[in-house]
Amino acid sequence: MADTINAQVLFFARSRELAGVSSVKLQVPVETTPKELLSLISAAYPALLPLVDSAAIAVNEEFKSSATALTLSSGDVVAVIPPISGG
Amino acid sequence: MADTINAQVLFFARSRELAGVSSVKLQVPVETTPKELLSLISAAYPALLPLVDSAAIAVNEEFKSSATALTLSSGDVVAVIPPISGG
Amino acid sequence: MAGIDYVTVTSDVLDLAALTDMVGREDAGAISTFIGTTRNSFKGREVVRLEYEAYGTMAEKQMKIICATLREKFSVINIAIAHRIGVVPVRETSVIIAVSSAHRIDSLQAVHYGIDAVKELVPIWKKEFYADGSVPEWKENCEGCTRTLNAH
Amino acid sequence: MAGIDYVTVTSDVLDLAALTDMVGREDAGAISTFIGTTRNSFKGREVVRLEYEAYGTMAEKQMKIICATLREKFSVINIAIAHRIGVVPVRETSVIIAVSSAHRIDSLQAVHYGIDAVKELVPIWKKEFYADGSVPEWKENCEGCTRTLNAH
Repeated sequence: MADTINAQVLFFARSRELAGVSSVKLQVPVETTPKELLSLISAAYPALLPLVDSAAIAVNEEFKSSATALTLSSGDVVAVIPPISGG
Repeated sequence: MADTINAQVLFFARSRELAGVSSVKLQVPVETTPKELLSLISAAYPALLPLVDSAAIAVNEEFKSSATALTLSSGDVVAVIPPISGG
Repeated sequence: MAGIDYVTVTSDVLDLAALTDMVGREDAGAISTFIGTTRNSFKGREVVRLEYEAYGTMAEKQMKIICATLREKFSVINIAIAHRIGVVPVRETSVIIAVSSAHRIDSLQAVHYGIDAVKELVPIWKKEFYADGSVPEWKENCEGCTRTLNAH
Repeated sequence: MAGIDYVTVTSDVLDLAALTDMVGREDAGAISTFIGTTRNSFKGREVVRLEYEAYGTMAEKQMKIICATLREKFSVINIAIAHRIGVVPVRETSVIIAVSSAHRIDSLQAVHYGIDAVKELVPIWKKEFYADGSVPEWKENCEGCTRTLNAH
């Protein structure tokens, strides 16, 4: 099996409400993509399924494009970012 | 001679400084144009000559285009408006 | 609901917070403002202050015309246009335009259009005073321009 | 002279006068601001309040990126971007952008660009609460849009 790390995953706004938590630790692959991360996270939290197509992923406070190849490290923070509505 | 009226003429900013007064009464033609008014006013106040080409005329607080045919009445207020610089 | 068109030419210090509050309204999601201030230089010369003079009654009329034009062109709620006269020291405010709208693009565009219109159409003049003691100068918003003023 | 890039995400009431004064500078002739406020309705439904939530640290980082972009695109002096979180009642201010420049067009364009960028790039969310008691809703700045977010 490919290597995995224990990443901190943050949820905000609607994703926080659907997940029922603000933050969790999840085993995630070291080599992955935002799309894959969303699939994996929503497998762990099925209530998040309605957000899978509209949410973005940020890693260490940077937006990552859906198909970007990511290499994650221990201590990385992954955030599930629902569509924004500030301003 | 064409009819004339005694109009109140107002000066502002540079025109006031050059004329040395804020307001005068001048005999002006009833039928005239802003261009003609500026010539006539600068004949009465030669120090205004440097402004003849750049000043505008307002009649009763409305800008009038240079060649507009004007019909003036007793009590009308003519203003010599130097190039503006508000804002 | 009819909106406010507030215009003033005044020797008082201008109050941005008051004008912004004035144009706010329950159905406004956006307020945009423009604030003109006295700069400390003009083309390399140090400016110590500006002095403004107005044809006050005509200036306020022209401002009302600008408000009407803004309402023709943009979907705005309330409008305030305030211009100060007399001495305006460096960093102080000479003009404020504030506009509210339901959505941002309208107030943003209206304020931009509005300050351009003020600089073109409102009979107010500024005289610049310099640190080097040279003769103070009456400025022109449109130096070297083909005059379009009278087309209005 | 290096300019100020002030950014903040805060639960405090936003102070327009303070932010405007902060971006003022002796060499600035223009300050433009945008103020987003809570409207009392959205698509026909009466709104009683908004509640904002932020990914605060990332939001401030994104605001700093926006400041850098504004400096690349426009000739600006100082920039302030402030966003409020928590409850924002009707008529109160949720966001302020203030920008100063030597000449007006730069601050006018920078503020317009800036608020658009905030709405596109800054991870802040608002939930709308309605007078009719229906379920409060998380809004989207870009409902039905093709997502461009991740291109940044």
